[in-house]
Amino acid sequence: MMIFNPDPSSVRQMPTLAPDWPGGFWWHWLLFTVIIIAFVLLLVMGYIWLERRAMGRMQARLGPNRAGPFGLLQPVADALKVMLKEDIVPVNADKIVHLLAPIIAFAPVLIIFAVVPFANGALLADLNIGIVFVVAISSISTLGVFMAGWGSSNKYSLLGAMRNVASVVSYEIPVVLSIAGVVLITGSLSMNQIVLAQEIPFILLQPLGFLIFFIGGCAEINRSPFDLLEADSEIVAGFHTEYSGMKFAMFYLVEYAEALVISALITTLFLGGWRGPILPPWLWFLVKVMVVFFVMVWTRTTLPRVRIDQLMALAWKFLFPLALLNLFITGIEILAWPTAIAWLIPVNIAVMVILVLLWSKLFKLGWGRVEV
Amino acid sequence: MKFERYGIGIAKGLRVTFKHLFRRPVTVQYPEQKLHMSRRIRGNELIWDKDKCTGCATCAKTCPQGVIQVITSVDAVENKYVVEKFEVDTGYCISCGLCIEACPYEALYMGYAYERAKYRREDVIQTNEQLLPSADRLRSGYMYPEIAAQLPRQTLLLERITEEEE
Amino acid sequence: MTLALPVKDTAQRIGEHFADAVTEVTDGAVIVKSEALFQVAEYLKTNPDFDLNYLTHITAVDYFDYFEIIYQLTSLNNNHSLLLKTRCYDRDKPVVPSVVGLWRGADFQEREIYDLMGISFKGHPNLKRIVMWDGFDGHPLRKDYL
Amino acid sequence: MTLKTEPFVLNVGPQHPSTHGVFRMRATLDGEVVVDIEPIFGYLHRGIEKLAEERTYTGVIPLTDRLDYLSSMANNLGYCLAVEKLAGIPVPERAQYIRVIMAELQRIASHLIAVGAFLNDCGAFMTPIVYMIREREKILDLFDMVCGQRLTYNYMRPGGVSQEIPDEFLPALDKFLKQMPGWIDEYDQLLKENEILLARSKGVGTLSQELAISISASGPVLRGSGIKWDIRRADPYSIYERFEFDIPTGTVGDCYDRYRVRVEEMRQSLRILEQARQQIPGGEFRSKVPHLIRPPVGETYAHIEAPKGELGFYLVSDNSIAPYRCHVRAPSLLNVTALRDLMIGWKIADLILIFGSMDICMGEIDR
Repeated sequence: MMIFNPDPSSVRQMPTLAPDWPGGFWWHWLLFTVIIIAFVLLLVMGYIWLERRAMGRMQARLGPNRAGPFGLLQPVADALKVMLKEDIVPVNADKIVHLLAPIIAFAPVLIIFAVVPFANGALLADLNIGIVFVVAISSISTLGVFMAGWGSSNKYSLLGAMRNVASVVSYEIPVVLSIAGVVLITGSLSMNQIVLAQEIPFILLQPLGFLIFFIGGCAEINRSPFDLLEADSEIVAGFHTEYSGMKFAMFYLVEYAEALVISALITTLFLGGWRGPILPPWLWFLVKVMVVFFVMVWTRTTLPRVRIDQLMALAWKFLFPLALLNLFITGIEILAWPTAIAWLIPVNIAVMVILVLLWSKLFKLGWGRVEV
Repeated sequence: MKFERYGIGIAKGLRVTFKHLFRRPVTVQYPEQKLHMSRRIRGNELIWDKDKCTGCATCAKTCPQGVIQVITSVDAVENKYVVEKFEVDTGYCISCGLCIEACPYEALYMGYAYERAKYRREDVIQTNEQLLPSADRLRSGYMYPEIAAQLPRQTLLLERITEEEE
Repeated sequence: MTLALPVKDTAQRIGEHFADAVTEVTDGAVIVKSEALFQVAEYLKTNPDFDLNYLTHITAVDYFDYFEIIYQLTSLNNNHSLLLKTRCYDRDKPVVPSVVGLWRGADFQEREIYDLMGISFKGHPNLKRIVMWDGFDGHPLRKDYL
Repeated sequence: MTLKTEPFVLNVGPQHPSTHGVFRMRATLDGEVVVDIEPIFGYLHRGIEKLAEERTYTGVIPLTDRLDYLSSMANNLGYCLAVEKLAGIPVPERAQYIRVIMAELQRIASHLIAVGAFLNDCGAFMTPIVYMIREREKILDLFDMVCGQRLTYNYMRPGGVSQEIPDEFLPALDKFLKQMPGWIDEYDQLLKENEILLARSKGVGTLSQELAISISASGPVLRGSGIKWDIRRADPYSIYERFEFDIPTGTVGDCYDRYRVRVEEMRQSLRILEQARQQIPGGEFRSKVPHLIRPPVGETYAHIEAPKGELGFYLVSDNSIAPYRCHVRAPSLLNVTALRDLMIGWKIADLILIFGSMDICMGEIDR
């Protein structure tokens, strides 16, 4: 076992096309576009079903069980219903912004999957800056959400959109820093290389990084306990209060597609992507993605929501310093012991526990009241 | 506020929800699966016993909503009242059961059925024959323990859950 | 048991401080002049013997000839209570001093009485209708409102 | 450079997911911070006090069901006590016990909803409230068995209760008493020590003792501020002086304290229920009362410790079959008086939370 030492030649080449594919680049492009769209749409349906069923069972309910076996067709029924609904645009809304918002929110989520490997080399574009690409693109959705909040001319929407912008801006930093740890170990920014490097899943080598990425990722895609932008008990439905019909469906899709992105990224970066014994790689990928999502559903069922200032405090006072420290420690480890790795696992886990406990002692969320 | 408990509270909560994943859900799938209602259910209809009714209109006087209308005429031969019209506007009825309690001749009953939604407003007003008991208009045991004894035992959520766990 | 304060003694003590404030002593209640209400209430609240710091409720009754406004006062420390009443004989423009300055809990109750009974409270900071809408005609809880 | 900002008005309610009915708050916000707030009611005003003047003394009982529709039994009890006090009606021993059992079961049911809704307002997505409603359902089953309804019970009458409890009631109650403590413990595990809940609710919406007394707060809101005042102890009605129970109080008066007080009160209610179950005697369930009650001329005020606070009925009689005046001292109406003081300066998320911790029932506020 050793830290993946990338071959310089393999890093320099731009493997955007699968060289041995008949027809070359265009076939590859077409095939993967179809695969990605199908994958996203189907898995989003699966996610919706999983979330509603799992949540139902955790709440001593049944969850949807009418449409199809085990209610599997419930998302299809929902989609049909939502498409037949009246499309309402508020009178005072900024119409163009209002209409564009769901599209702008949805497109980047699809694009991200261009660099997510489903098996060895099975990805649309193996960019050598893959992870940077993901980070860059994933923030664009926020623009769509903000447009929705602004264009609806509804105060609840605006509040939700502002919350989203604030949270994404702050959570981007710890998330990127935690990714940097992974990149340091791998020595490559390419997603495919990152997976290839995971003889041992990086969750063991980078436990703290995983924790930060998971929390930060949940916050970025606004999963509970950070679902402030559509906090239904506070601001009704947040940014999509005024949306109905297909436009609402787009936002609904974005919500779950983003969850899919984060779980796919966690799988790729920390859980060894498609790697695994016996089962075919794509199945491993699916299973891991589902497991990650189940944890998200689980936390959503249990945890209350944090407040906006606590959300910010958590990002800047808790995750950011820890992410910096994590990066620092990883750098030292890689410099000092580039080959030894097995004994680093317990050390890393111990370091994580100590740091988290220490920070829990030091960290203070602050006082919420403002004098007015 | 500090995270002094290092997330133990969160972990405890997660344990509870995870435990529930393996418990039997309490959902009742209504149209297919029906539970036995209370023996004293105050269903949404009134049942009137024409033979016992003397037309004293105590029920009409007691009704807080004033939904019972009784019109009687005098039968001079037998020296009693004859009920010509007994009308209940169940649309305004709040199912309080005070009329049943008030009736001195045990001629009024609450209905046992609860699926008595009507499509038309005029159907809601029930008169004379519509109020009589029949096979699908069972009487509830509200204020009548002897009727209650004949009705099936009420399904209790309390018992449903424990029985399944044992 | 919450002790009901003996009305005679209480009325006497009020009378010592505020001459002719007490107009009548009924079975269980002290009736004071509406002009002196605020001073009497303040005395009852601040005097340590009474210490009636808790305003249980306010209500008003329409007796056609007059309105009776009822203050149920309780002392949480001494666990005794007193029924204080005042009467208002003007039917067109009944005015009673507000006690919001003493007990904040009177706020919504006085607004409610103003809304439903039509008695205005002098000195209330925000006297407007509470359950009926603005511009509603009449005061529903009056006996002559049909 | 300073940015010029101006506050904006946000209408929270009457249709809002967490205003517990048709409550409306006109909140002035500066960004997320609440600058000013004005509560507006009246959307559920049915004029119950006026309606009561036209109904017989017994006919008012269904109206009291609809006051605080989450604790109808307690409302029935309060009203019946007032009528009994006014007309001097004796209540048989057994009826007293049945009443206490019903009132305490109702307290648990109401607090379950209060706690569940509060945790739901915190953002714990549906889970606590679904669990709590499941437990409440068991209590509603018991009520259903006794009086045939699940929400508007109309069970108690001046001079007792309307019907004898059925034979299967007491065994079912035993089963409930056996199960319930375990469930309460489990729900405590769910969120009691949760860091996020603590961060959200500790120190938020602190109601000081002076303010609590000044606004005539009652029930868990008053006790959450640390004042040991419970009508069951201070002015025992019915047969409450026979039971042993503690009065749980908070320390600071924040949302968390109010939540804990409610949970502890459920435990105390279970204690009372156990004792009442053991002591319940045989005998009549209702004393002989004329069909139309005509109390002598006079007035009376009877109050009980309802789940939401001190529920009082002020009845004036003119020796007719209907009350001359029936005033309801609604705990919710008085508890919301402090909303403005508690909410100013907090974020909009806290606004919902503080409101949730007050446990308000619109049927009672508007009447």
